[in-house]
Amino acid sequence: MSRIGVFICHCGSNIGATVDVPKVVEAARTLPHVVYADDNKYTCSDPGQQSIRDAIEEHDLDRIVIASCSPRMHELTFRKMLHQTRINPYLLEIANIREQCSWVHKDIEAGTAKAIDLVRMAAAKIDRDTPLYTTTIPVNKRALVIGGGIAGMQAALDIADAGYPVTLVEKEPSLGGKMVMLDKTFPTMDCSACICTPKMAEVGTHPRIEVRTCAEVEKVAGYVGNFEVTIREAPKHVDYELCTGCGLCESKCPTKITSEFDQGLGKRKAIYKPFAQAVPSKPTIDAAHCRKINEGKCGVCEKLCPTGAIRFDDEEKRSTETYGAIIVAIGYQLIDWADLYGEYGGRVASPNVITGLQFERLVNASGPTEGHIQRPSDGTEPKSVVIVKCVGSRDPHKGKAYCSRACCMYGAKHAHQYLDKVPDGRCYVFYMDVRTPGKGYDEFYMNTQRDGAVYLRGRVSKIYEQGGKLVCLGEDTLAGATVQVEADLVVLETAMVPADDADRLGSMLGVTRDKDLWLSEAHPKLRPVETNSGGVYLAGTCQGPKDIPDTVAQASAAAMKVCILFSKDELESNAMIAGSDVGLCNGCGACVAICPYQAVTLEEVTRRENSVMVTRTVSNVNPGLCQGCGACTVACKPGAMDLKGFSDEQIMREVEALCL
Amino acid sequence: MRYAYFPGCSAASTGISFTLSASYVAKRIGLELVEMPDWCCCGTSAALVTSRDLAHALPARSLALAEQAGLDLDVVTPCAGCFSSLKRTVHYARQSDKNRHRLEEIIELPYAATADVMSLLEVMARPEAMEPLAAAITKSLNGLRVASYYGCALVRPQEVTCFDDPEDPQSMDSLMELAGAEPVRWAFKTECCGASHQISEPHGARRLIARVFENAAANGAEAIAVACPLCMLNLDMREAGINESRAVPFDIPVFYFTELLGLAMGGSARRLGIDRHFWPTGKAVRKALAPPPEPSPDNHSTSELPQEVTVA
Amino acid sequence: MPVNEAPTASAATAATAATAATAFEPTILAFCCHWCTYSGADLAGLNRMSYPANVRVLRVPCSGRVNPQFVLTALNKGCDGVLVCGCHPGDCHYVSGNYFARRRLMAFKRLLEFTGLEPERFQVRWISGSEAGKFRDTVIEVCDQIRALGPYRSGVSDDVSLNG
Amino acid sequence: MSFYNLSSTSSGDLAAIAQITRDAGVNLDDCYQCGKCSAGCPLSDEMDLYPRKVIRMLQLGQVSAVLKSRAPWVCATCMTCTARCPQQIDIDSLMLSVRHAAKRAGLRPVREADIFDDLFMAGVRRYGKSNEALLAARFNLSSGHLFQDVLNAPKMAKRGMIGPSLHKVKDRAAMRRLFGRALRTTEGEKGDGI
Repeated sequence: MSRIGVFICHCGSNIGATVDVPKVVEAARTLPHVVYADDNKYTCSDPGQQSIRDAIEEHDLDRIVIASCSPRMHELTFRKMLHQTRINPYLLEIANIREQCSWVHKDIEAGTAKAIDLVRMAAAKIDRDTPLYTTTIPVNKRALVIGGGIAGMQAALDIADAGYPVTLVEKEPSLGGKMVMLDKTFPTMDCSACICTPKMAEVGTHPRIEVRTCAEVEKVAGYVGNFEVTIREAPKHVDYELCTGCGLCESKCPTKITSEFDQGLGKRKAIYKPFAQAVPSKPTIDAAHCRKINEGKCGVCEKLCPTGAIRFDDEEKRSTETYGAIIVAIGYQLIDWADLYGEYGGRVASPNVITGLQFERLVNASGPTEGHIQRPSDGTEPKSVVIVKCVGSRDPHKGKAYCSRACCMYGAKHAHQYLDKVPDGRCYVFYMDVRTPGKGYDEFYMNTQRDGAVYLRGRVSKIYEQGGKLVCLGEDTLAGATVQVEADLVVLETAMVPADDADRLGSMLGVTRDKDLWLSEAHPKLRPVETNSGGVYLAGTCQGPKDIPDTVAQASAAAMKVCILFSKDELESNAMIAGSDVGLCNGCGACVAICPYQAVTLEEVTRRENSVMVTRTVSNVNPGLCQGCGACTVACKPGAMDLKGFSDEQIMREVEALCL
Repeated sequence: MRYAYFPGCSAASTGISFTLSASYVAKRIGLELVEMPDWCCCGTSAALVTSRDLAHALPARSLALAEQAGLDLDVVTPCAGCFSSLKRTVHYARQSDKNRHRLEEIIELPYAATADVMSLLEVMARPEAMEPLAAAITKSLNGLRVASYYGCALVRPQEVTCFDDPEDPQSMDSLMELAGAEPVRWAFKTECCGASHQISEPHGARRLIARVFENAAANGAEAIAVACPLCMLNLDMREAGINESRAVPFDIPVFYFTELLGLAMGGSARRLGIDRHFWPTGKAVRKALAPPPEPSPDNHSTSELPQEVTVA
Repeated sequence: MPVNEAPTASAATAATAATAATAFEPTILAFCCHWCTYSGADLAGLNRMSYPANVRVLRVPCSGRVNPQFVLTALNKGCDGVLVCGCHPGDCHYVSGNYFARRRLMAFKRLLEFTGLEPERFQVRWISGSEAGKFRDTVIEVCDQIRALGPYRSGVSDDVSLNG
Repeated sequence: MSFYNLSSTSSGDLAAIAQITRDAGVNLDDCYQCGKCSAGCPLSDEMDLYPRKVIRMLQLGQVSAVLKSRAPWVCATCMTCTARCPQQIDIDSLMLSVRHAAKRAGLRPVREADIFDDLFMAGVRRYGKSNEALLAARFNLSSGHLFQDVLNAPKMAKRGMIGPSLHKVKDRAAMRRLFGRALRTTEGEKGDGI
């Protein structure tokens, strides 16, 4: 027999004005198992709480109902109060008679009747409440950062500097990501390599950061504090223990391949570092193009290597390790414009139609043209350049509906750089809107106009080659005239889209993706770096298009969240979670399929049933992963699965209490 | 290969060469075309600007009569304009029963919209036609540089036409390649020829023709191939007029793609209707039919960034 | 209708029914998910919006927690209408709970309607934590609908169970 | 230059615009005025209002200026605008609906286009098929461009492209009935889609 105490709050006049509180108290006293009921001016105040504690002692209560404001307001307050008593904090129900009763109903009679109903429902429910306990989960204080661009590097450095070990996984042979491909960064025009490569070196030499290049996350199991992560490393065919990075192999390799780093505008070798300042500063062999590996001939690198570091028979490696937290920083890629925009030439476009990232390589002093802006087709200096913004962005028909955020500044920077290097050149920028919120951004854009860039408001409709020129047809909607520009070079500022890996990684980590496959944060305003998966955080453009300052800020924020997690030795799990009754479970696995957190697994148990030992497959809930949504309870046909704190019986009792 | 055939109003008049060459090629590759009973004009854009109902009803009448006659075949039409009207009607009728009933009420005939509509180009570019085409082609066109001109109606709107890329279609190019011609990569494949505006709005519309010739010439085309009698008339008949105001005249003959296929099969210019063109075709035909071999220098390499292998 | 004609039997019944309907105040149970609709309902209170007192909110963690059995019980034991409210599809706090709810409850709703239940008596709505106005409007609308239908005389058999 | 008093837009103007957009199946609010339609339009040089501006004026409620515009009559329905519109607005269809609305209002800003299309349809109504030579001759007479293309006529005759006989459908009465019924209904009650 439970002994229920009911406490009705006046909340000053907030409740008392439209609900007849004494009448509710009277009604409460008649409810089954209610041994005590009283009212209070302000239940949440210290004296209010004290009177509840006194009543518990005096009347030997073993559970309480508080009729007051919303549980979203004070449920935690009252649970904390119960901590100081002998009652389990979960033996508490709140009847919301303020937000959902007194504040919305003007009629005292109807409001009072409803308040009585709500109290009756709460009392019926609490009669079936059981004490609940949180468990603790150990925290493994090692972080995994996926992606070695500026976001991943910043996050790894921050966590490592705070004293925790970090593994940084990068799928390319070098750290640096997209930022290290850039020439200069807006609006300050500091050289990207000059600020990015020191970070790369710092990461590479940090005693608490382990860098794994040519590596990908293959599998993730476990939960916050205890992720089991399998990392696959592609063969590098070079023994990094022996290699000194002297570069002799690369200089003598006879095979030339289009350079990915130079965005197809330059060449690299089959054994290569993507770029001079690569970290690690050691080469890898591109097995797809190596003659020795494919044809058995050549082997020049092996013959020349002074330390004997070449390993043609190198194989991929897999390792599984435990991490407490994961930061996803896999960045973005550029939309494949050629597939979408036949009107700009599509797959058969002139080589002189390039992307902004290709322009970065063209204008970069260590790029394929040593920083001389040249037409890819013939190496001449373009005297007229057209920059087209919003290619693939703000285009729900052919590309993406969203704005890619960085391109307005990126385009302005390209115009500025071109006019800087080719002072007698002409530069036209086709734009739809100029969006430059940011410190010093609009000033930069205005200066680009002063540099001589002609801004034309309109989308380009067609780009075609005629007489060695690229004819661009557009409208300047400000002049209200269609315009034609005959350009030597066209730069398309293409949309940012999620990295190829985003979807796979998202589903592996239980991170939702939005309709464009960007990884979703837990809350767009208040939890911008957390995800719906505990212990998994987002940094940089994998969450959505952004520029470098925002990326770095978000990376440090994500690192901070990891450090907060690591500041505790143990985590307290949610007490209101699902649990399965082994006796009823038939092992059908419906709960496993419906669980969005992979918290339910099937396992074999051997137990005595009717005095025989039986081995059966039953479901098991991992308390670290279960978030308490209750989807499994409805999916469970034999009725074995139930949710603590919102059990089938409790809800049924509430329903019945209402219908009395 | 058996289709119901919608010749279109120009088949026996301005499009006579198309009719001659198409029937020649069709016969050679076993493509049987059964003319639809008592078909009427598709209405083309003139009906559309008059009334949407009329624009759907005219093709619906011809299609419904074919159904009534038990002609259970998909429909093929050589004219791009007719294709566009017929295809749009089928699309409209299939969108809802309400639409279909509306048409039935106007044309006083039951119309089930079962038959699909295709252009002659689409039919010939299908694998089952490409095979006999390849077998029937006995002569190579000697690498004649042909710019394939598709115009608007075959490719737009893509949701309705369901045919080839609206900016850079390839089907005619691949037929030209099959005939031994060299497809020209150019940018005006699907730009408008001006259609009937060449009569009603000649001043502005002439420029459209000039743009097409200009880009074809700039990309080294020796001939233009078309798949529409109106495109043909606008380009071929008006090339001389365009040249009057030009210092350097164009000299690009225009052919129906079926004429070029016919030439490659050994058909005579007369039989194919090539002798009825306005702009002289002799030079191009002579080049196309010159006795091989005469390997043309390959100055037309693709600019795709090559993964080249150079030996040090 | 000619003025001198005596009221027909059906008109008299309709008149009685109308009187009964105005006097009748339905009991409506609303299952609201904690993260969206329940906070939307709180916000309606915070904004001192006003809606009929007929609705009783039962808080669940997620609309996916709502077992059709709960709905059956409510209707059987005397509720005149049941409302299930959750986050908008795609916004579920628990990733996909409301998708499960939508699929399951829509099938269930069709079944109920097949057995003769008026569609208005069991409704599923998506109301976010910021949509206080929508919560109020929904309550008013559903209340009006059910008031017009009159009291519910349980037509759903106790034997109908989807859970076993 | 133009001055629009936007406050003087009448409810009749808004209703007319609503009917045009409903007929066309477009939503004017989708347009963000990028001008890609105008830039790609092969006949924009001949237009007093670019396609983009037609939409803009309708957005601003200036329907009478749009109805007087040459643009929808100059449009060759090549559909380049629609194919390239980033917002998937069926501009081609909008131009048609504006032209229909203008015609209903008794306006024909481009006389030649109207004459040509009317003559074309009159021919089809009468014979069921179009006879190009007859059409061209009648157009020259009606439009006053008496000598347009006359030099081409003998050349066409020589090539067998035009002849003395007219081709026609068998059931000419059915054609007249079809036209009667198709033109009887107004655009407002058309079916689904376009």
